[in-house]
Amino acid sequence: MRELRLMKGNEAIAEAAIRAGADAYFGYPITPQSEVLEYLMAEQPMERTGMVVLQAESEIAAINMVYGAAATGKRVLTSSSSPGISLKQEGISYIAGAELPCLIVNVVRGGPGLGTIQPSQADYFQSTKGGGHGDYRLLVLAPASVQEMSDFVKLGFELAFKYRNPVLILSDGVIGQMMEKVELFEQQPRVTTFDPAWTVTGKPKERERNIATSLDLDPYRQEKHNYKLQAKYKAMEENEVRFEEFDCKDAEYLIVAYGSSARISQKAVQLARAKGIKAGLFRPITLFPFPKQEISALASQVKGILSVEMSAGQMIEDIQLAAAGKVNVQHFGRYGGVIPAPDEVLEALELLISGGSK
Amino acid sequence: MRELRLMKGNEAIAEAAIRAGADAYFGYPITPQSEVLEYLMAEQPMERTGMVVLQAESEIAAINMVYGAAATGKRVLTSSSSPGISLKQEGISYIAGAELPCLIVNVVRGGPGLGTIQPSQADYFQSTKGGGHGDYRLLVLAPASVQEMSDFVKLGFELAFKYRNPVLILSDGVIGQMMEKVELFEQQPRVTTFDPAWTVTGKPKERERNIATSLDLDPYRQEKHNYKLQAKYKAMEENEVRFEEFDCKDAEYLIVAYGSSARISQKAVQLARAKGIKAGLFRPITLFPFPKQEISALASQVKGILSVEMSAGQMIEDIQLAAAGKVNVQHFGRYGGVIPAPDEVLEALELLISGGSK
Amino acid sequence: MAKARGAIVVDIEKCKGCEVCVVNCPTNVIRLTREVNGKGYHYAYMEVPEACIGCANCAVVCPDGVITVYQVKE
Amino acid sequence: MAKARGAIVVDIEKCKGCEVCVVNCPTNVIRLTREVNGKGYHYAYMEVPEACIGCANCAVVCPDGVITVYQVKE
Amino acid sequence: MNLKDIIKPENLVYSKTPLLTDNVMSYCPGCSHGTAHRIIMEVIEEMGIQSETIGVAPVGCSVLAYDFMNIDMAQAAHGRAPAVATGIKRCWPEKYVFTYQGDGDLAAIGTAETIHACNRGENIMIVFINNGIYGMTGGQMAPTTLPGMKSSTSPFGRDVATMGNPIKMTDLVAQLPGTYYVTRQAVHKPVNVRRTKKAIRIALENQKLNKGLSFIEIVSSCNSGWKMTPVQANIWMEENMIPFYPLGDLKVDGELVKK
Amino acid sequence: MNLKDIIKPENLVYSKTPLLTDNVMSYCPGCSHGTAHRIIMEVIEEMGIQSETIGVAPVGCSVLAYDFMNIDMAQAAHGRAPAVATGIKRCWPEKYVFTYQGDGDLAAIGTAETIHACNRGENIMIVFINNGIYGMTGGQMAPTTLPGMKSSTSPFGRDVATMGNPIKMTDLVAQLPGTYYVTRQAVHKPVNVRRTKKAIRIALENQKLNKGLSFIEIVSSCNSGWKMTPVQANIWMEENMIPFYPLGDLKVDGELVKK
Amino acid sequence: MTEEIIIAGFGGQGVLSMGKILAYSGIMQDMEVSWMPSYGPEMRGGTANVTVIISDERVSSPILNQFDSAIILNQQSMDKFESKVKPGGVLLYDGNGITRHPERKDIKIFRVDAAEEAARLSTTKTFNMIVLGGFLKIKDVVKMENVIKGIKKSLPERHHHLIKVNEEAIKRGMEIVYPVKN
Amino acid sequence: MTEEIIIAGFGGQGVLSMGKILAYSGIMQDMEVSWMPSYGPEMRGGTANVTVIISDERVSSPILNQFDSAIILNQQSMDKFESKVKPGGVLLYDGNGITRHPERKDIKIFRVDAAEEAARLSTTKTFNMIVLGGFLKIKDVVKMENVIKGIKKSLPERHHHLIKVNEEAIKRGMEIVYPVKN
Ligand SMILES: Cc1ncc(C[n+]2csc(CCOP(=O)(O)OP(=O)(O)O)c2C)c(N)n1
Ligand SMILES: Cc1ncc(C[n+]2csc(CCOP(=O)(O)OP(=O)(O)O)c2C)c(N)n1
Ligand code: SF4
Ligand code: SF4
Ligand code: SF4
Ligand code: SF4
Ligand code: SF4
Ligand code: SF4
Ligand SMILES: [Mg+2]
Ligand SMILES: [Mg+2]
Repeated sequence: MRELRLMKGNEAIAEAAIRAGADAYFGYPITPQSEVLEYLMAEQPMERTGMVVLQAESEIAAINMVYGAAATGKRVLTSSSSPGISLKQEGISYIAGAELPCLIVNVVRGGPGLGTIQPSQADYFQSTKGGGHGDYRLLVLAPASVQEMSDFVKLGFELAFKYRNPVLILSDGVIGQMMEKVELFEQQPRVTTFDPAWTVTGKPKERERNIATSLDLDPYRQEKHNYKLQAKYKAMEENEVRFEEFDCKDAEYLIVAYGSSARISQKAVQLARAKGIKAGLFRPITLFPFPKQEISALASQVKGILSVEMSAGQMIEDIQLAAAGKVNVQHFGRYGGVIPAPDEVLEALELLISGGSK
Repeated sequence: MRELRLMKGNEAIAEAAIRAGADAYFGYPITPQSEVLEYLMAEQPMERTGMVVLQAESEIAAINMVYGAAATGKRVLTSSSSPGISLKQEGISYIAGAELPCLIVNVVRGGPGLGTIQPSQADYFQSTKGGGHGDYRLLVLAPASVQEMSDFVKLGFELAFKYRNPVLILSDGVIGQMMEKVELFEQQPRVTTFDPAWTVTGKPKERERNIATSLDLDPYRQEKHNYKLQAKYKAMEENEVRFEEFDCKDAEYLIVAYGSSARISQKAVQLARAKGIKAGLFRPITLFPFPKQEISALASQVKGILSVEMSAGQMIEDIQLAAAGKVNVQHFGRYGGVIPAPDEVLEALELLISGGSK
Repeated sequence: MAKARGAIVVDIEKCKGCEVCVVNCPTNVIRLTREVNGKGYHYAYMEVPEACIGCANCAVVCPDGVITVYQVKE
Repeated sequence: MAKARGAIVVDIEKCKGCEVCVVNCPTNVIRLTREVNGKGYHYAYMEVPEACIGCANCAVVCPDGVITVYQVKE
Repeated sequence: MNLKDIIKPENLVYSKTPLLTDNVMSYCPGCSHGTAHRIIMEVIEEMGIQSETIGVAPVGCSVLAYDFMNIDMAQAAHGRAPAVATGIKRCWPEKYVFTYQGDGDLAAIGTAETIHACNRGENIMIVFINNGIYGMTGGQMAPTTLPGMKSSTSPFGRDVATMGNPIKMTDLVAQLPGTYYVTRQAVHKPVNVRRTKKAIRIALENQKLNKGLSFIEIVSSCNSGWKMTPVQANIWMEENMIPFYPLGDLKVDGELVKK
Repeated sequence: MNLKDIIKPENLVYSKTPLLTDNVMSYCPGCSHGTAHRIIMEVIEEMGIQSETIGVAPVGCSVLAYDFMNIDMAQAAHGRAPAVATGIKRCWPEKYVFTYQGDGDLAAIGTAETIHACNRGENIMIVFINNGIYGMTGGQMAPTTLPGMKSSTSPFGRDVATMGNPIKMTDLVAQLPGTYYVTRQAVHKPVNVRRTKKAIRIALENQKLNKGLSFIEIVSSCNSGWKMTPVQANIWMEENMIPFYPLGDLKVDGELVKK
Repeated sequence: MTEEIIIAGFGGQGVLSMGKILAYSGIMQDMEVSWMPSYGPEMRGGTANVTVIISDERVSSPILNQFDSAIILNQQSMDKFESKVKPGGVLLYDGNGITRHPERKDIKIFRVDAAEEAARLSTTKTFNMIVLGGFLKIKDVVKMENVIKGIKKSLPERHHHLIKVNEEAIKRGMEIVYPVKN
Repeated sequence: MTEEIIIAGFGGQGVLSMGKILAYSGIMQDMEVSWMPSYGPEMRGGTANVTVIISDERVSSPILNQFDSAIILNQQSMDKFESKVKPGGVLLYDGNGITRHPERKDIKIFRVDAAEEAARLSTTKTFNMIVLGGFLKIKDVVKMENVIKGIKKSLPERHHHLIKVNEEAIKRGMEIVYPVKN
């Protein structure tokens, strides 16, 4: 049965977490994502499914609670916004290093520092290249609708467990605060079996003790562990690239944008097409793994690429790496909390076409 | 008068801080950089120059103490190693956002997570692309010798104040723990004048109050602030690129490496030249701003580039961006705490030359 | 003890009509207006001016610091 | 009260020669050897075995848990 | 006597200190923050130390304190004001340094910084606005939210069994040797405002004499977060908050006050 | 009687619990960590709860505890063990969960996590090894380092005026309503080892009965960090550490012990 | 059909919930919708506005700076949004507190004095429903039955007794809205 | 001239400080030097080794896996480093505790029984200086006078009275070192 609701993106995350059979949520309030925790608290998930929800004393405590729960094989998530996500970087690096599955949601706001509480996409580098220390990657999903806020919670858990890796949902204030129609998926059962190969659930006689750790003081063993991680990231690059195309088939000019920028850019493409410009939109859904091959192919087809981000230009580097010099890649962004309007994007595209740049 | 000493890189940082006229150091122990704090405590800088040294309760407290001292226009530094630097990311983003000058030293160890305490260069992304949230950049200096550990403290403070921006010295366990001959610079006086335009020193009648903040809730003003930051980063790109070349003039194959990898690669170049291979080494000294133009020019000259890093391949992206598809760029790295030996680098170079890859 | 007479001046545009002064006036001098100021707030005024003793209690508790108090000892 | 006789067995290769057992033996049974084990440590042994009462104090305080204790009540 | 005769410069007995700027405070009508701001500025004015004072306000409704307090200020990251103040004070031991922190800030995320600045006895003043809620972010449960009290993250009331007990940070820091003066006050009534102001004065005088850390909790209301009118909120505070967080000095001149 | 007659299986009165692995412990000779590990494992063995117990050890010399304790364990980031344990215990309320933390870990960087886990009354056991120093990183000053005590970051002795006072975390957490059993013990002498073991047993029994948090400080020596022989270190500890950190119960069955 | 609407006024005027009801009504009519508020530090008066899009097709940008219709409830919003109505579009406003009336000639301007009416009826809480009624009279983007369904969906169960009052307010708004000649 | 040396043994044998004195001596002789220790969690026995490079030119890599000379003080280090001496290079070892003696034919092997000697002289602390003496006898990379200067520089002032003892130990080492035929 289709269950339709008008929901905020943040609420969709929360409802989807309950329905995805999450075992626990640990979080700390911060605008513009506090509705996640608020919705959960109001929904009494302990009564609904037995899910634990706890307001932690800080983001650092929250991510380490996630670490603990994840170590036991439970399905666990946290959410925050930019400054809070920065605080979680050590914990995230630990989780990645210890190969624990979990879901982290960042509803990005304008920075740097305390910045503003308005939407932004300036945490792309942090999310995709590793804001924490060491060679690790998060699998990064970038929803562009409230529907995807819901869907990616389910998908995110699946991928997190498939790869035993933290998955980041990189959203922003627009997607978190807007309401749209959502078709909710059905309640999934909570996990009841725990992989005896790694979950820290208490050592029975039959098996060796399990340990969740990212430590190995021996550099050669540590390097081996790192090779294993790299192999995993490679597998993600091979299997998990997700993207969406609009009007790319015959496009002469390409906009690449993710999340809310993609929504805005889609409108810009419509406006451009109305003006006779053969524009297309390529929307990476996974930011890591980045759809490098697809963009590389399009780079051979089009005359110019416009990267539209609510940032000073971060994803553009990945696009340029994919384009490898084949075509001019230009950046358009509003940032610090300002959201570009579709016609501004169109203008930037026209500027690119005319050979100009800002 | 030349003052020569045999010192550890970590000790050189500490001694140089005193001599550079630093007003304060705030830090927390972590291997492999605890000698910085230990050396300072043993040297009694309060007696020597009036410099404050305080062991903070955590890295987070330390970076926020730095924020406070920096807000008043004092010359202040902190040091840590990878996990501790991850914890400082929120604070670093604040300092960058509030445009405060300070020095941060990362003596990198192997990650992710607790990893190992052995040397690594896997924090390149975090350092150069911003491990914290928002669009900000650190000016990143990568010393390759104990001498530079000392010199870059002085240089770092100068640049930090020139741009009102945090400067990061990105070192690693090799440079931190090794001893070399250092020629120490002379004692500099401590600052005694404080720019009335921004330093938070107590509001006298004559001027408006000063505020250290990264907050502006108004997105348009926040965006303006961000434009100003970007302009500053651009100015750094124009004025502050630093690098070193070895045997690059006639090189057919180029190794690009920084920090301790550059030292190891230099030996590899010597070995290669001895074998008749026209190899050269390009060592970026500033990692941000990255010597993009110089590498771009060399990319037109050489037949292949080998990026040597003690990581799974991070700087290689900046090299590829600079090379823009002009030449094959390959990665060689040992990581997780393993240090490559010169002959391994040579092997990797020969593999590149023969057209193979790992 | 000399009796005192007082008066208050409210910065009307800055008053937020919170009523904290009203309940803290020992002589019930203050009320809120029916009209609103530019920000949409009903603001404080002296409904019973002659009762004011200039004790400054209202000003002391006013969160927005918008009350100025005058006093004359009679 | 029945008198007890005891004996200890030290896992020589794991003993680190810390002497904590030595000072905690109520009857001064234990000493460290002059020789060292594979790790370079002088290890504990019963210098005065007949004095051992099997109280297990030594084992209880041994940080490395390398002492096994036997006791016979006479 | 006519009003005109009274309202004359020579009869002025109370007016806003010039150390508060003319900006309209961004607080909700009736919010305790405004009163707390004002009396701090009054004491600084009275002591004539504007040019020697540096304030630190972290995130919370009072993050914009620097728009209202006419002194040099540093805005701190959430919870880190005591560390920021330490950095400042250590470099400028002769200046007056204070932090102004909310309960979410000081008693949740900033617990470690609070405890350690107090324990080190940093020679600063900490003003702690305890309104039992996260005002700025929309009324979530704070570490000091009372048992059973509703908030946006405890919509059915704080359940101590799962959410923990409200924490009495002031009692804790009073135990630490580094604190010299620890008191709990309020600003909802004139008498309380006057007492709190006196406490601030004592704290800053202590700081002048290098006595160590002074810690002033101000039990406050957040009518928006509590979903009450300002007047109701003050009454509710008196009836519920103050019995749980009783007013008075906890430590004076470095000695715990016997109860 | 001959030794051979005594050393027979039937006369065995004490041997290492199988819940300690056969790995040689990485600790320095005479380090308290080993003894503490052993008695925790003994209690778990005696209670028969190996399969229901999850340990959490953060960074510190005991970061490798999982190499020695034959139970499922999670290694935690520096200072965060109480949060990690909270995450585990909330998901597995029927399991026994404990943390094993050093003084640098628990009382410096982890202060907030410690205080809040205690305040929430998480139903776990915290074992707190207070050796007055950062052992693992090479003997730096810890929050619990005694006044005047030398360390690699207080080479002239801890100067409380600039470095702050040693903090008595155990006294602090005893004040919190969420703690049910708080005690301070040692393991340098047989009698102390036996008492500490009893405390651990009480703590785990409490946990079974859902009583809230049990907090066991073990005043310990770090002979390497203190630059003494193990035996000297234990004597120094008895003469200096224990007077400052007196042994005994601080809170039993949720009630503060009167002094 | 795509209708792009901005609703703007003071916090507390029910701007966001009016938008929500409109959006829910769209869903009831099987259309695609988006509702995007401006947001600020919560609990602080000030202005509030929300962009509501109702369309037959999947909504692309939820953020716009040109609108088919603007519903304007205070002067600040008038200053900000009058210029953002597309030529030929609709501007509906409540005259209460408006000191500078709209001046554009290329758009259709309507007025609904809902504040006054709500005060008259002593049901200040229905203010936003009166405005909504006015809007629906001009632009029947959603059918009345779906609006009622939308209200039902957006109100918590315990407030369902208010549906009737709201319905009446909407009808009243439809009656009192009028075009402004300029 | 470039001399690349590895010194390896147990923690506590004075491996690092021997390397430091060697490096300081190099500086005194106006040469370039580097001293790179292996490091682990401190305060934990185990093995210790340090790479010392002394050269006329700026030192490139402080990290090597081939050495001109290896000074080996326990079995583990023998197992690890015997193979890493360059052909024609030097291996110097203390026989104490060595169970498998070096076997390579393409390098020069020397032995200095410094532990025994130090025990005999009841000056166990000079063990590493005896070894150093042995090494300097074989390879005069630095002059004795510079070694003394180097010792002076590396010892804190309050230990300067030990210089004499150390000097004597070095001389003793020079006497007792001997080549091993194999
Ligand atoms: C790292 C981080 N986490 C969360 C936030 C969001 N935040 C801002 S203020 C605040 C709490 C405010 O509560 P309190 O300190 O009690 O101050 P009040 O607003 O009640 O005066 C929070 C959680 C933030 N800005 N930074
Ligand atoms: C974030 C972070 N900061 C610092 C460190 C380095 N570090 C590891 S253990 C430790 C302190 C150890 O002291 P303690 O907790 O007292 O344990 P002990 O070794 O004395 O048993 C420190 C500072 C780290 N691993 N992570
Ligand atoms: S207390 Fe101040 S703001 Fe509140 S109503 Fe009175 S005068 Fe107005
Ligand atoms: S000064 Fe005193 S008497 Fe006069 S209005 Fe204010 S509170 Fe009332
Ligand atoms: S206590 Fe244990 S390790 Fe120490 S000497 Fe005795 S037997 Fe050996
Ligand atoms: S068992 Fe008792 S008597 Fe025997 S050696 Fe051990 S401590 Fe001494
Ligand atoms: S939300 Fe609460 S604390 Fe914040 S300004 Fe409003 S009343 Fe004051
Ligand atoms: S350094 Fe100290 S705490 Fe660590 S193992 Fe050695 S004695 Fe124990
Ligand atoms: Mg609050
Ligand atoms: Mg310790």
